[in-house]
Amino acid sequence: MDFKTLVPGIGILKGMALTMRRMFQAKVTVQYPEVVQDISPRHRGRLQLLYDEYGTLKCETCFQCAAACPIECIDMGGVDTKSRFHVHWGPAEQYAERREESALRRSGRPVPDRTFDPFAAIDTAALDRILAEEDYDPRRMLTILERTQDAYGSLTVAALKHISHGTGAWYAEIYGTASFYDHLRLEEASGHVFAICRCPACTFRGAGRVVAALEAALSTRFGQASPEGAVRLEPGDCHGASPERALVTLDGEVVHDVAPDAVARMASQLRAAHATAGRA
Amino acid sequence: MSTTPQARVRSLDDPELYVETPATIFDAIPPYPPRTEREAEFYSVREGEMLINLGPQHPSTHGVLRVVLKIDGERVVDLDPVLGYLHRGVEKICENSDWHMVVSHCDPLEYIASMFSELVPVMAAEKLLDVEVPRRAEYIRVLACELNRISSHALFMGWLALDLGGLTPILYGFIERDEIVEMLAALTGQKLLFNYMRIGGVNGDLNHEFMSRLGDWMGHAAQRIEDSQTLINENEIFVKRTRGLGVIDRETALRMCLSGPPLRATGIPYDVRRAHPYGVYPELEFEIPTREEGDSYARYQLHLDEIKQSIHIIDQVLHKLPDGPVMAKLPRLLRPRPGRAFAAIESPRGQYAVYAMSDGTDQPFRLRIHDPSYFNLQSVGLLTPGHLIADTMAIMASLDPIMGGVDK
Amino acid sequence: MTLTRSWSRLTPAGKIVVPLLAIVVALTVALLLGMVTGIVPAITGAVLDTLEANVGIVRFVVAILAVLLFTIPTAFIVGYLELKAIAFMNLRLGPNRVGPWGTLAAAFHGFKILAKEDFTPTGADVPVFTLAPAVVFLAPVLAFLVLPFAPGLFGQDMNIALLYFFAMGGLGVVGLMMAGWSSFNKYSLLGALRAAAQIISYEIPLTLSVVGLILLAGTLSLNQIVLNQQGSFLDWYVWQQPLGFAIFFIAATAEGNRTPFDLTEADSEIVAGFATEYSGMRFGFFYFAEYVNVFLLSALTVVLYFGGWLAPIDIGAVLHQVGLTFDPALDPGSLGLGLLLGILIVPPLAIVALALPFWAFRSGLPFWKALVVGFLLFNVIAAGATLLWAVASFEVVEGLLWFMAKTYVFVAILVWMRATLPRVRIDQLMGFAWKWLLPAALVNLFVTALALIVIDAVKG
Amino acid sequence: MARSPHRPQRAGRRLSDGRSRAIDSALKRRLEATLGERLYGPVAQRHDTTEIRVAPGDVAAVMRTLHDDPDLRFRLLADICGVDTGTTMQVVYHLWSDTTPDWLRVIAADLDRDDPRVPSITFLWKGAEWGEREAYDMFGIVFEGNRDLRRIYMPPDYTSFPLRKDFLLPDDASRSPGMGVRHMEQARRPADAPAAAPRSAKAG
Repeated sequence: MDFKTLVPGIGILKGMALTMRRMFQAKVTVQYPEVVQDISPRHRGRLQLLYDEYGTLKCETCFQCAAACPIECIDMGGVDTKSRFHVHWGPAEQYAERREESALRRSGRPVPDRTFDPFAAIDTAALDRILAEEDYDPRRMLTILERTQDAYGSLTVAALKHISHGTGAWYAEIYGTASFYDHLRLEEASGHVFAICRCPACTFRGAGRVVAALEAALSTRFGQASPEGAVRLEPGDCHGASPERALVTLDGEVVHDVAPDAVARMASQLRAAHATAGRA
Repeated sequence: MSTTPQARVRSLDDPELYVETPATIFDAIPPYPPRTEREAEFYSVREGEMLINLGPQHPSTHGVLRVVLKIDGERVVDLDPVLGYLHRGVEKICENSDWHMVVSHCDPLEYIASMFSELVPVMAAEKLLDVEVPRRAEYIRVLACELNRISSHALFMGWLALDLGGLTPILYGFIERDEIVEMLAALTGQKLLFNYMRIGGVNGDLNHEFMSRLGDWMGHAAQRIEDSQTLINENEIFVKRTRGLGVIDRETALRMCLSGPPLRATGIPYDVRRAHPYGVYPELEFEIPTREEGDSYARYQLHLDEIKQSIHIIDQVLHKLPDGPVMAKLPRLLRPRPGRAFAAIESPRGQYAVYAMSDGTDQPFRLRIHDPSYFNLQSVGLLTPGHLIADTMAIMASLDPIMGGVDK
Repeated sequence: MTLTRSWSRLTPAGKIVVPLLAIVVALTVALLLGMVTGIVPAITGAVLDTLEANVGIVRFVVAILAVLLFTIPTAFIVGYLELKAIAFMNLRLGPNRVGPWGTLAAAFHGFKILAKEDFTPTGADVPVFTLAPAVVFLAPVLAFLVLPFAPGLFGQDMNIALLYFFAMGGLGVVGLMMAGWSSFNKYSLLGALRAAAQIISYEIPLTLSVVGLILLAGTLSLNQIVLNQQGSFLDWYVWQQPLGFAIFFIAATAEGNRTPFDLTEADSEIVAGFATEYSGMRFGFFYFAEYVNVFLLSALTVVLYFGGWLAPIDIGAVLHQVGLTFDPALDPGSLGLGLLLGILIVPPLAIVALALPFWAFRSGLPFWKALVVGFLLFNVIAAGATLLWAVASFEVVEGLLWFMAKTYVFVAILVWMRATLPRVRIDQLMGFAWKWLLPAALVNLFVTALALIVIDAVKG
Repeated sequence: MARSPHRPQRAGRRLSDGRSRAIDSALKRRLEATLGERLYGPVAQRHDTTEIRVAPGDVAAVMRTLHDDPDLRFRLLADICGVDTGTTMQVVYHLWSDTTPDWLRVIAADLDRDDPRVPSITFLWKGAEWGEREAYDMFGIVFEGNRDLRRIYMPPDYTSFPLRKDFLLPDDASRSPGMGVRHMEQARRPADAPAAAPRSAKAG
């Protein structure tokens, strides 16, 4: 180990001298808020929509940029000048759709594990009439969904997609609205239906306990069907008639014995019957 | 002590994986059975040895690299790099995008020298399309690439010093880089991912702002970089820590598929600009600096000489710059004839190549990206065992891997 | 019911002030009652007697408190110096937003860390984990006790001050080991072991290099060592112990984990060494300890080798020769009433006098702004005048100034090294200590002893 | 191969680097001389690359001769990668030698899609280890003789090979139907996932 490399010789001192010299030289920091560094005219970092001198937007949704974008990150939509129909360009909403289909699959319900084949088509004539009457207005989504459910029995994926194209709202949002409300069904209402009114009057009469019992018996949540689809739990409506007991209807006709365990026994009998019928 | 008992193979869906496991049982030993005898031999910990995770979130791995060190006290017994933390599947994405998009997807791979990572797919596409690039565009490409090489080398020297504990060289490195990168921003419009190369030429011609900045930068370039490196060049502590560290001889260098500064540090003058000339490099006169020792210090010194060579090249390019268009006439939709093309260039870290296959449609059939850091990083596993933990930092920094390119 | 209602209507500030007011009123009433009934004077009398009885303990407690309070601003000042100096050497500006030229940056770092959550990792040995920062912080603070800042100004004049000093250095290592071992993290374990190895192996050359000096000074008491270096700067020990000083300074940087040897907290290798798992104020303590250590080691270098609080040249004598006699015995009390008048009249007059030129020449400046400028100027001049007067008249102030000046020169050198030098590897560090510093220290000791014998023989 | 229906390109000169380069016919003759019977097809030469096809079995022997032969001296492995041509698998090596200005592309062609096996060349270039690991990870090509053939990018419990043409990304990536060759990769194979037809089989 020769002496020079270990004892701090010239190298370290030269380095120290340099730092001391640099201590008094001009600094390179740009004091940002006070001093703004000039940006070259060819700078492509500014992503903004340009307005002409009259204040109108220079973009007329010709989709050149969206088409040319190498990483397909531009998602744009526009309405034609007479605001008749809505035009939309952007990466196909596979993410949203795929997420829905996978959400359905993960929710445990038997959904065929198909990857590419499209959803079952529906006859869209009735749906177009509804959309026309609702003026393609995404703000009236709830009424559109209710009328579609009355027309088709349930809100199929095809129906939701058609509504999405018609009103311009995202499929994800429409799916969210549909799955939020209990009285909207996403698949066919098969088998028996328990409808329980949950207005304050009926709740005082014990509707809450009935719903809890039924949810336990059918092992599902309010607004959905039992796993094998035998019995559905639906919201009913007593229109404020404030009867002496909670309004519980089975397939339409009123159930008189409204004690929670009685109703639960009835539900499990129905499921057993459905199971035996299924086997036979 | 043999390997710890392995739990059954667990898929990502397994709810048990998401149960909050107390920190005490976390260990670098993976929860699945060893897949090869090398992995079994690595994860069997003998007496006195300890497995420690270096990364993926660690101050001195250049990006998201995880290295599992098997250490005995401070000495590294064995090391197993784990990649994939930054893997985005760029090759698969490129197979689903057309040839223009491929250039943009390849941009952020070697993001410190993104001019090079754009140039390679462009050259591959041009070979497939048999298009002839105007000479002025070729010269501008060389000019932009050499500028980017200098900024990348300046950063490299700062990082090497930072990994050895010096606080100041990294700042001087960034000052050099910022000056060059602002100049390139005046030319291309961007500072990190330039997106300046086009199939058939370059995006825009030289403008006055770029030329004026280049002019006054050329004046003091070499002197200032030389000046700020005196901080490290003869610094006894720096030399002591890097001289004789991670020595590779010529034979192992070739066997380990090294390329770029690590290969030239062992004395083999392999530089793609001379070995397989592309663009206008045959007409430019420059020589390839090499060293004999092949250790970290030699790799560091090489970068300094290469900066001088690059400045010399830029000088010649500015004198020989021909006039003419900067972009060849090409149809908007590119459908190269079915075929294969292999294009390689000399990036600051080594030989950066793309093997493109076309099947006649507008999307590449297969786009293989050969990144120099991927193959240089391998020799960390060869060089580090036997040294101390502090040396793993020095060796990895001297090999200068960029994780964007390694993980693709 | 009304009390809670009115309490809820109080603003948060009110909720603090009201109870305080109540307590103050209660205390004054109790005091007055006590004074009247003669209980309070009795108690105070007893307390004062006991204090007189053992003045030593009282002095020790007061000294510890003073030292503890003194270290907090020192840490902030050294911290700011480091932030700013390294920035300037890196060709950047460093903190310049918090306070004038960023002077409060380090202070705000301290307070910010106070607000951060200090998180204890699962699996950590909690009692040891929480105690470690306290031990690490106390070691340098206790070591301050024996430093002679100025002629009369020192905590405790022990006759074995230097031994006590190195003992406290050893205590720091215990704290680091506790931190590293208890935070259940491989990186901190490595950091702790490195700290132990480094500080122990550099403690020996540190003490050995000082033994040479002790031979010369003949005493271990730092105060006496400073007094032995009376006279001009040629009588400082650095000229008689140059090799000893070099070894001492290198070993001191290693002792304080400063840059060429900052392996315990090597950011690029073992994340943050022993402090990896620490956050919040606990991490703040480690930071505090490091900066206080820097000040402490530079202060010790100054005391041992550069004559502590002694002036390089005796300015009074020089001025005397030049004829500028300055009679410090200006006793303000002699002015009597004049003093009162002076305090009332002179400042406003001076402020207006200073404001006039600004108001006259700077047309745009409204008069009240000129007054403000005048007021600031007056403050600066007044402070300068009092400082000069204090330096001239009191030995202590002059000594303190010289001591602080020299210490901050060495702090600057340590910061300068931190900005420039890379880190040494652990085995080079060890090799350097055992193969180079230790033999050099022994040689230095041998040569000093030999010189002493020869001089005695010649003189005797 | 069907000529793609697009406007004829402007007839640019042969090579993009400004001057046409004589195709290294000498190299072609040397290759046919040394390798002769092992060549799988004609030596194709286009631009600056000479391409030879080799049967997967004798990749090791061909590489050994290319590496050791004094007047070929292909010392440097420029690239190693896997290719899935829809119908078969291939492993493509690019070599460089100071004796010839061309790149040499060695294609180990016609690997069986369900069980692609190729002898490893780590005995010549230890650096090819990671290249082979990536080819295995992306295509499932097994390199016999590679000491450490395991996944390099994908998580260890990933059961399929992303760059294969029959790879499809179902909802749960780790249950894609691609067949794994190692015992672990056969653990999950959902029965009902349809195997999508490979996109195009043109690039031979």
